[in-house]
Amino acid sequence: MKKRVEMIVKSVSEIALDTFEMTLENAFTAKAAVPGQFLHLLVDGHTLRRPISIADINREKETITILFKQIGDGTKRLASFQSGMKVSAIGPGGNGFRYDASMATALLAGGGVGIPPLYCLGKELRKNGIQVKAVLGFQTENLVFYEEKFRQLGETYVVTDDGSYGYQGFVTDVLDQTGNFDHYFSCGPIPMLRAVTNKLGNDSGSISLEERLGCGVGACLACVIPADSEGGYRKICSDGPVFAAGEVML
Amino acid sequence: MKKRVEMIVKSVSEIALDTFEMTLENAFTAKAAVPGQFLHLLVDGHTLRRPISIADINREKETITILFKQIGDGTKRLASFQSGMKVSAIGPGGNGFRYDASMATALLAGGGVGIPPLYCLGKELRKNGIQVKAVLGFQTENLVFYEEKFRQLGETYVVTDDGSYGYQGFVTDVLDQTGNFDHYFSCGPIPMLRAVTNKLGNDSGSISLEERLGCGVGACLACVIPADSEGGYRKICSDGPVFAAGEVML
Amino acid sequence: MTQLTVDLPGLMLKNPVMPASGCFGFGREYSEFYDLKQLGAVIMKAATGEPRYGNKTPRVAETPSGMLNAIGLQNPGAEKIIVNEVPFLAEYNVPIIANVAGSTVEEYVKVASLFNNADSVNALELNISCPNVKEGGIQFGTDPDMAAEVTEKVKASSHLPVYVKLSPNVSDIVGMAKAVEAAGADGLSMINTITGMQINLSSRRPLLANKTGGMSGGAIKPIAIRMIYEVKQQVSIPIIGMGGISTAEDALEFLLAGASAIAVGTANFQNPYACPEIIDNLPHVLQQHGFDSVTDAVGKGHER
Amino acid sequence: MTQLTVDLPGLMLKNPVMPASGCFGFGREYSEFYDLKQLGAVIMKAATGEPRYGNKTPRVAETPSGMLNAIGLQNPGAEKIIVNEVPFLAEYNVPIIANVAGSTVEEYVKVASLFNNADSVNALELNISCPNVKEGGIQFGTDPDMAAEVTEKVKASSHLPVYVKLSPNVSDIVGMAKAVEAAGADGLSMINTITGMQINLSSRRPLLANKTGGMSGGAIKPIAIRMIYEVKQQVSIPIIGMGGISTAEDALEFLLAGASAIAVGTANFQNPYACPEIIDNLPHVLQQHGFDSVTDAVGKGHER
Ligand SMILES: Cc1cc2nc3c(=O)[nH]c(=O)nc-3n(C[C@H](O)[C@H](O)[C@H](O)COP(=O)(O)OP(=O)(O)OC[C@H]3O[C@@H](n4cnc5c(N)ncnc54)[C@H](O)[C@@H]3O)c2cc1C
Ligand SMILES: Cc1cc2nc3c(=O)[nH]c(=O)nc-3n(C[C@H](O)[C@H](O)[C@H](O)COP(=O)(O)OP(=O)(O)OC[C@H]3O[C@@H](n4cnc5c(N)ncnc54)[C@H](O)[C@@H]3O)c2cc1C
Ligand SMILES: Cc1cc2nc3c(=O)[nH]c(=O)nc-3n(C[C@H](O)[C@H](O)[C@H](O)COP(=O)(O)O)c2cc1C
Ligand SMILES: Cc1cc2nc3c(=O)[nH]c(=O)nc-3n(C[C@H](O)[C@H](O)[C@H](O)COP(=O)(O)O)c2cc1C
Ligand code: FES
Ligand code: FES
Repeated sequence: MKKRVEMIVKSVSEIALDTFEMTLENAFTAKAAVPGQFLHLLVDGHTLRRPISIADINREKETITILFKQIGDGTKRLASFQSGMKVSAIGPGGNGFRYDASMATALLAGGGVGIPPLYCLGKELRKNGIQVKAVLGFQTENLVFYEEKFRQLGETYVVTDDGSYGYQGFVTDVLDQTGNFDHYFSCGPIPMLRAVTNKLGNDSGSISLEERLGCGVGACLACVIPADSEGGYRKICSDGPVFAAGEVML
Repeated sequence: MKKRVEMIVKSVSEIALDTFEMTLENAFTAKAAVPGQFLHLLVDGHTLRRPISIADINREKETITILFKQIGDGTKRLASFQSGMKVSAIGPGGNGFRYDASMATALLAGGGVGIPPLYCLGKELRKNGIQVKAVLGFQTENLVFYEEKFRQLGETYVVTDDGSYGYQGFVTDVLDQTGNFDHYFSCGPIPMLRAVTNKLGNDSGSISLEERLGCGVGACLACVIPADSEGGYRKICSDGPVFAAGEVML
Repeated sequence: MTQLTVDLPGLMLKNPVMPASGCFGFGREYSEFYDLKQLGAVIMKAATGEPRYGNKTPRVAETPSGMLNAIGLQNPGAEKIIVNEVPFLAEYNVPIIANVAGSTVEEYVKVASLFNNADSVNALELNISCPNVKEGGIQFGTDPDMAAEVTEKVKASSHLPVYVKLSPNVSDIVGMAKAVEAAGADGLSMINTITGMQINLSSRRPLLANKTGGMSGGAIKPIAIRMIYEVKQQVSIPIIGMGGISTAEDALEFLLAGASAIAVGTANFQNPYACPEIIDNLPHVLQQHGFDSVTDAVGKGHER
Repeated sequence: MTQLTVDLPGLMLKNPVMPASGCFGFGREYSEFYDLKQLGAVIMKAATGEPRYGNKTPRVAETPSGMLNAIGLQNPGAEKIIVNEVPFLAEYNVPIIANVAGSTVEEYVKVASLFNNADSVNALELNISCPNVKEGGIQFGTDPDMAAEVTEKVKASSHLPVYVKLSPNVSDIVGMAKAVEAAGADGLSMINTITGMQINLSSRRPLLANKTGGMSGGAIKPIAIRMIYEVKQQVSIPIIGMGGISTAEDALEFLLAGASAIAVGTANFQNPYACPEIIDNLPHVLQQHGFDSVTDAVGKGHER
């Protein structure tokens, strides 16, 4: 059975410009969640829930960490939540990252608020003895977050569009420097994913997608993405958000 | 110039079943307000503001007290406000009670949440050396509030519809026992006001009315009440809420 | 005991609450939240003659107290629905209503005939009001003659009772209702979504790929109530009411306006338990307002 | 410097923001909140040939992200408005638009002629869309021939530019717009309210004394945007846009959809400073989205 749960806000803090880290407590969710899944959060005054990826899972403390950027009113209100408040969440939603636990090295390539699920994944990969390399892209310096946390997982490259921090350019511009890997995982805006999958076309990889959701559980068909040219499709909210590179048409 | 102000919630408490007392701080409002006026309060998630009468004014502490019953979502949310929070208010709105400051005795006849403005008025009358008698009507015992406060102002009769507390019956049923007065002031549901003004038809009196408001400032004509049979009318929000008995057609 | 049962053409409902078409898929997803046998009935996602992919994304946008959608009738086609979806729902022993869509009268008739021959489908909801496809759908829903024609032809091709789903995007809803009643409709389903648009300030373009979308949710409830109230006074076939229902109080408001049963659409997205919660709360809300049964309340918002 | 000026038939506006008819009386009340000379223009409350008392109360109800009203055209009559109200507004040196209503073509013509001879009135807004009166108003707003007739007659009786205010309660808004354009309208004003109803569960009756009322506020914004977008592609006269505007961002969305100026109705009730706040914020919002002037943005939500 799927669940709607009440999660308790344990902490909220702004970790980069307009970017918030929030820790939410709920035993069921913290137990069930895997990297790549998302929470579908209710925000007062809004018809539709807001999907936010799981950025970290603490099974002992029974908490989930999410990282989100303030985009519109929904994320603005979410950012204003105080610890102790309750948030209604449906989830964990969607399917997480699948991978061959025997691989040696994984490459994580994330852009902006596509980075959070990769952190959660990276931690799990490391726990399973898999080497991790990360390329993190941001628009500009004051948006950079979690650099240190990724460095603790492995070799980390930070790029900014405007060169104000780390390498200048896009995530794809440093992919040449990262060396070999067995599988890549990428999450970020569609143009970035298109560039990454094109560049790494011969490698095995997984990507995680975003789309405007309605139900978030697979019932309304708001979030489809073509899987072939014959009308085949996948639902991002329930078949995804993680897909094998090449499984869907970006 | 009229004003929209931010008032700060100083305290909220439930003083009878579903009936809340809230103290709000704002220098301008506390200075400008007179008994009989109302605040037009903004409640998040609602298009229209909620009109609530001024039940007490503390000019030194710069606070206004309001008393309100939880009816629907607006008053429910208002009741959930915590001290320290801000409330947007337009007001003080409407015209307060007018009276001849040289009178000897005033009768206050209130029903339910029509009682709050009469308390504010009673305090002012007493300060001006006018004797006060009060008849307070409630549906039932657990809705009774402010009895003690009124007793401090003068002779007070409490009636309940079901007789569970004080006299049994309607406000009009005890008006015979209250003795002489120079002017009466009445506030409560329309049927009560109709009964009171009928019963006290020969006496000079003032009544305060309620109606569903739009703008609350006299612009939209949502709140009219006929003043004669030739299409004359008054606006409750701006010509009222207080009218001379007989000025409008109940 | 508060009586929740409702007896409608082809539908013996244990309660008047059903998920609205397109907001519940074919039930699989919500069956992971609760046991579907609690529902009064299930209205399936629209079915067309051939599989359809639907519109490009974005397909949904949020609006004040509502949302826009332009799914575009994506569905695997009536045949696959009958084979793959109906049997799943049938296991819950819940009345099944098939939502029938098309671009031409012939397509409507084809789909209706397919369901007519299928087991376990109890009624048809004729979707002449989908605003999100280039042809068909909405024209049938705004022209009383076309609406009557498609109703008549579908009735002739199927023994299943037909509930015609009306579009609110019309000048004269009563005229539409009377036209389909005269053409043989067994009931009405109202309202479908109201055509709207949102423009994205940054991209300077309509947010939905389809540009326009159908507005649903709380925002449209007063329009639904008004239309049902008006129609109830002029037609005698029963009405399944919908448009912004999210609580048992909303459901009662629809009953008072004249609906005999109600459907819940958008509310499922915010609250996957919307339907069972309404079913649970309805007896109390009915009693609170002096009704001993659902049928007691139907149309009681009208002057006597 | 961001250019806010807009040049419309009969109206040289210093900015595109004006209060909508019926939501601002004749300006007196809001003049106690701010100096009305800031406004782009003022649209006055509807005027009829004779004084009208309007409907019984309750006249308003709240709905999700909106409200219903059934004021019923209460007004002192055009003559008294010209004598008592127009001079007050004229002192603010702000363009004045008179909202003209009636039950018959003759009444519209009478009112229009009265304003034609009045000083200080710069344009007429022809209210063929009031849903809250028993006769007139809405019929003119749903039948293109009647709309064209009243437009033509009013045009013939007045030298003032005429903005026809369209009702959204129609199947074909573009048809209505084209009909009044062909009949000589100088501009369009859209949208008026959408007919709705709320039923009070306790009294078991429609909450408004008039039963139905016109829905306004944020809830109807997507409908207004859609209709303006569709009409903009088919007519060439300018559009004054309204329906749920409460922020400068909303105003820009209307400009992108094709409105040349905008009016603010319901938002005044929640925020009496709604108009001046929109005017203050508009330059920043325009710049933020790459526009140097209001006219730059008009219609920019359309494909090129
Ligand atoms: C599976 C998934 C995982 C996500 N994970 C994260 C995350 O970890 N951190 C993060 O910051 N953001 C994440 N997003 C994006 C996030 O959902 C949006 O930024 C957020 O919904 C914006 O809401 P808003 O009210 O602030 O913005 P508004 O623009 O006001 O929202 C209006 C509507 O559009 C939707 N919307 C707007 N932008 C997006 C978007 N990019 N993707 C999907 N829906 C959108 C909103 O949900 C809402 O329904 C994720 C999206 C998806 C689909
Ligand atoms: C001048 C004036 C002074 C008032 N003073 C008080 C007071 O001191 N204490 C108190 O408890 N109540 C008072 N009321 C009534 C109070 O405004 C309503 O109880 C309140 O607005 C209900 O809001 P709601 O959201 O809880 O109810 P809902 O029924 O959900 O409200 C829906 C809509 O109807 C309006 N409404 C509902 N009931 C009333 C009503 N009785 N009068 C006016 N509008 C109504 C609401 O404002 C809102 O717009 C006063 C009303 C007026 C006009
Ligand atoms: C995402 C979505 C998809 C819909 N798909 C259909 C459909 O396939 N067929 C149909 O008749 N109505 C469809 N509708 C309309 C609903 O069935 C319902 O009539 C409408 O949304 C109003 O109800 P609500 O406000 O409770 O959502 C859809 C609505 C939504 C929101
Ligand atoms: C209380 C009220 C009274 C109105 N009176 C009139 C009127 O007299 N004439 C008119 O053309 N429109 C009238 N309208 C409609 C508004 O001018 C406007 O078209 C509509 O409310 C949509 O804009 P909004 O959502 O900003 O309110 C009225 C609206 C309201 C809410
Ligand atoms: S959001 Fe409804 S199917 Fe994915
Ligand atoms: S509420 Fe608008 S005039 Fe009184």
